[in-house]
Amino acid sequence: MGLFIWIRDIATGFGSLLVGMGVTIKEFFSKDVTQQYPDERWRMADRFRGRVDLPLDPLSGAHKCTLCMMCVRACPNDSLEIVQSKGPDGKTRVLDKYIYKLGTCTLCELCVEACNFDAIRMNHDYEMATYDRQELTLILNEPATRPR
Amino acid sequence: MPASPQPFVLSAFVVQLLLHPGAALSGTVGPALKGLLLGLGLGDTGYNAVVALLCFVVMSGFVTVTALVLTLAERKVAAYFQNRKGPNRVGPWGLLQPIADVVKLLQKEDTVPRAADRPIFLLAPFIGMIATYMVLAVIPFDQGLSVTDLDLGVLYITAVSGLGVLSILMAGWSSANKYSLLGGLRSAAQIVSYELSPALVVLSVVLFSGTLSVQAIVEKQSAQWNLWHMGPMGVLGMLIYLTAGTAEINRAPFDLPEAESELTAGYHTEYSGMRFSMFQLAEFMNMFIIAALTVTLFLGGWQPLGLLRFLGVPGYVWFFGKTTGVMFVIMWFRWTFPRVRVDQLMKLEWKILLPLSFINLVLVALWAAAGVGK
Amino acid sequence: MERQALLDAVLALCAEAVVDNAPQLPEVKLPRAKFRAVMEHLHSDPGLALDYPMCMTAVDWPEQAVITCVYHLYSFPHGHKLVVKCDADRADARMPTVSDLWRGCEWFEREVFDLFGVSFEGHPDMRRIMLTDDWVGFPLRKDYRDSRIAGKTY
Amino acid sequence: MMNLSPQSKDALKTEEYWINMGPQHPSTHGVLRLVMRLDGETVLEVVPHLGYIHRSMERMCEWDVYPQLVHLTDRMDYLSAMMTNWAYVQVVEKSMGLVVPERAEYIRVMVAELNRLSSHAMWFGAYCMDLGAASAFFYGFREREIVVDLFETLCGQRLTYHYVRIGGVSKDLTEDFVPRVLDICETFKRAVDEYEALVSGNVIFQQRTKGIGVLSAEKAISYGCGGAVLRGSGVKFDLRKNEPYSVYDRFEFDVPVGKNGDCFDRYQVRLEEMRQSVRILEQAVKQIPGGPSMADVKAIRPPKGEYYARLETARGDMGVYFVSQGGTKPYRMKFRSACFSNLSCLPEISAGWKLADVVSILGSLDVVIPDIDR
Repeated sequence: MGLFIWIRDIATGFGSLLVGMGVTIKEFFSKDVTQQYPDERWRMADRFRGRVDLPLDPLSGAHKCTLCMMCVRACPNDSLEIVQSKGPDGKTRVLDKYIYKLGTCTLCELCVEACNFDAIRMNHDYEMATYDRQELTLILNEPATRPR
Repeated sequence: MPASPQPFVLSAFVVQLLLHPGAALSGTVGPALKGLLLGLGLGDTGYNAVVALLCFVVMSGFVTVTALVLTLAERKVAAYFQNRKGPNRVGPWGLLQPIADVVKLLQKEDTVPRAADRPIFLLAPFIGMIATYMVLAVIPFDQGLSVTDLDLGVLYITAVSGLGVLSILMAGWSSANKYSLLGGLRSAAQIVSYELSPALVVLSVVLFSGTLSVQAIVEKQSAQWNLWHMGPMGVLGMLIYLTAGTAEINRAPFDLPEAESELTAGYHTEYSGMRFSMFQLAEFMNMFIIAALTVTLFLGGWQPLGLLRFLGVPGYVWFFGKTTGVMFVIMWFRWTFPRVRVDQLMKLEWKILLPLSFINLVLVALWAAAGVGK
Repeated sequence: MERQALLDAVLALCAEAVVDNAPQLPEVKLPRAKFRAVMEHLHSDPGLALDYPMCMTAVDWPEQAVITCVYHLYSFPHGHKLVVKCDADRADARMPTVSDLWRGCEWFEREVFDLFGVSFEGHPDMRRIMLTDDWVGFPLRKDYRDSRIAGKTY
Repeated sequence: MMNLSPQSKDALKTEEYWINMGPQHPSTHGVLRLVMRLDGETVLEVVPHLGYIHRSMERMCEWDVYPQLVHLTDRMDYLSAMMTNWAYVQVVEKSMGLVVPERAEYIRVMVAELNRLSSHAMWFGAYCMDLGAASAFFYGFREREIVVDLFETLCGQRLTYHYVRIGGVSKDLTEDFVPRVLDICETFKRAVDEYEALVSGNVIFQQRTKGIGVLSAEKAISYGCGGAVLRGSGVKFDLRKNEPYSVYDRFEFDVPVGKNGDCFDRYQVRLEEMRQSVRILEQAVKQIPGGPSMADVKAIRPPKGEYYARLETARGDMGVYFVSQGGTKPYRMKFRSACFSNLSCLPEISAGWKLADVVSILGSLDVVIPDIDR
């Protein structure tokens, strides 16, 4: 009896291994799912949240920021900072620097939701690694300082 | 006095070398070389030394190439099992990947832990390689094509293949790392246990073939491979041999000495650079050896399959083809199964494989006594 | 057990208990002297059988100079919940442990010890659990200040 | 660190030793450190050391206003961030008596169940990897990927969703959401069957998990375990069934339970949960009403008081407790994470097993380290 159980256990065990091997060999001949990242790039979803961007209006070449500071207030991490000054007429305020600290940003999109003027958006940039921490502090209204 | 230069047609020689390398080497090259060396006054000892050196060089090249190909093959096979592409950046289909790996490993610093037992730590990788080379000496790649054909070849293999454990044990002990130590200890227990059932299975083949010479075992399979010539015992024997062999070379699902999720890298945790790659090399060559021995013992070695012999495909092609097949199965094991636990591993050997191989041996003995093998 | 019945049962155990008619869960505040005995009853009394430690934490009240330990308990057999509170003195924060009753409280209490500095008497392993062993101060106390904290400090 | 055991006086001297598993170790899934006292391979004692990525989130919560805290919860249980979002959002909504639009509730249920699928698929892969079956890891990830892709189109991120908000969800469904969900349902039905075929019946897997790390029902309750750990021990308790929140009372699904409370039961429960999630999804897709996906939320100022609410995440019973002083910031916020309690039973259930079993047990508890450390 014991011998019978012994043989049965070996047989069922062996059978179970064969079933597993059947699954893997099926996968061996099935199509691979690799996406070869630097070569094949995917189209980012429309809602993809990359880093914060201050787009310029293609026609006027100006940004839409009205310095309402809603985005700065909405940011949980103090990632945004707006430096402003009085304009030439001494009354209107002018955006000097829209400072964005990518290093502390969690890409939560609260600032974009807070903006009533569609002045900022999350762009589709996902390759945000840099060699230096300094490069993570961006000044969004000066295109020259943007990485790449 | 050198042997008189016979009319020697190079192309005919090449053809013979390609079709029957064993006969070409022993029939033409061997005597010519012997004549040349004796003529130089080196004598038999000198001749043997030169031949040994040549064999070593050839086998070194063979080992290097095989191991490189196997690293790539393993990664590719793994990738296909996992729905990936595998290495495909270096060269077409990633064919040059192993070279890139070697270059990378060569550039790496060869670190030795401060607390390590230095001489043993440095020596350990080489012991493993030596054991591997020693087994390779008797494997028949084709008719008459092996480094040497010992009368006691099978016994020699059984004796020498256990040497590899020494390397793992030395590495594990000398690394001054508890993970390495655990890996080494596991390996010692594992390899010592798993010497038994393969030995018994080999014994059953010996019993059936009536010879201890590896070449002769293959010769005997010219009509029928042992796999079916030995009846059900052939299949059972091969399964036992493959399982135990996989365990003996520490491959998944029996890769306990280097169980990644438990011991990080086991006995070679502390190794880096070329010394690390020596272990890898030995591991891949051991896989080749187990596959080659399985082929030799059960799948007719370089013997072609049945009527396909009339195709005139050279024996070594058959040999390597079959070996590749068996190696694929071993890789297939690795990429399918979870790892067994250390005590279950022992249980598998002592409670299942060993009794099975004893039964197998007795059955084969009866089978042989009934006169089937004759 | 119904909310009122549950609270009555606790009051029967300990007359000094302050029942807070909190909107969400039935809640009692126990005096520290009786805390351990009542908790033992709550755990083992088959009628109450609050066997599941849902949550255990503390709240720092610097004005009252107390750290309130809050135990959220749940009963698998009966399906009722009870919030038990007990004040620890802020200057000399000590509480009896309940980690032998609810094993899960062992780590909860370590966390409270780590972040609030409430020492649980009778706890088998009263060490810091999150922070390093040589950390100074208890970060979740309201008066904790740390110059290493980046970001907002207001 | 070497300790001499009492038995060391005996002639057969064995020495116990301590070994550090982690914080960097392949099977601790992050930065968990286990200090283990071993006797050979047998684990005598496990002491988990937490806090390697403690960020003091509870203190951070005291600095920010309520809507700004949702994104912090993404970073706790990052494998089921939809549900940690929801757990936090739910308690704030309860405190204010905020009524969430029905469509938002359905969306929440759907994304939560999708997240459960992805989380369990990844757990399956990681668990098999812990046990040494490398290919299953990729199969798990392959299925998880399609869910993550869907989330990316839905809310713009693959891991830290920040999708469930106070009052609803941040964005309405995309047009292709429902067909893609149905597609995912079909894929997962196939995938779970494949997982079962690959692993569940496998004799090695069964030996590595059956009877290992048994957690009795009483112990599971006493330790405050939740989710599959609790149900694996045979306690039929699922917050979605026992205290239905949101619209879970409108769906038909079963609560799978185990019998023995061993690793295999926890595994089985999770696989079955994936099937049930698919069932819920299929019903939710049919029932989902139209309307707004976000309530009209003015100021978020929970009235003074203390609030506690629990939610069934992929890992178990997640509770959020907060004290409000009536302002826009919480006075005290406590996240009772499922993994913290689930892990607390590890020392108890892993003592006496082999080193490899600790890996298996730890894997079966399905801990996410940021959720433990917070």
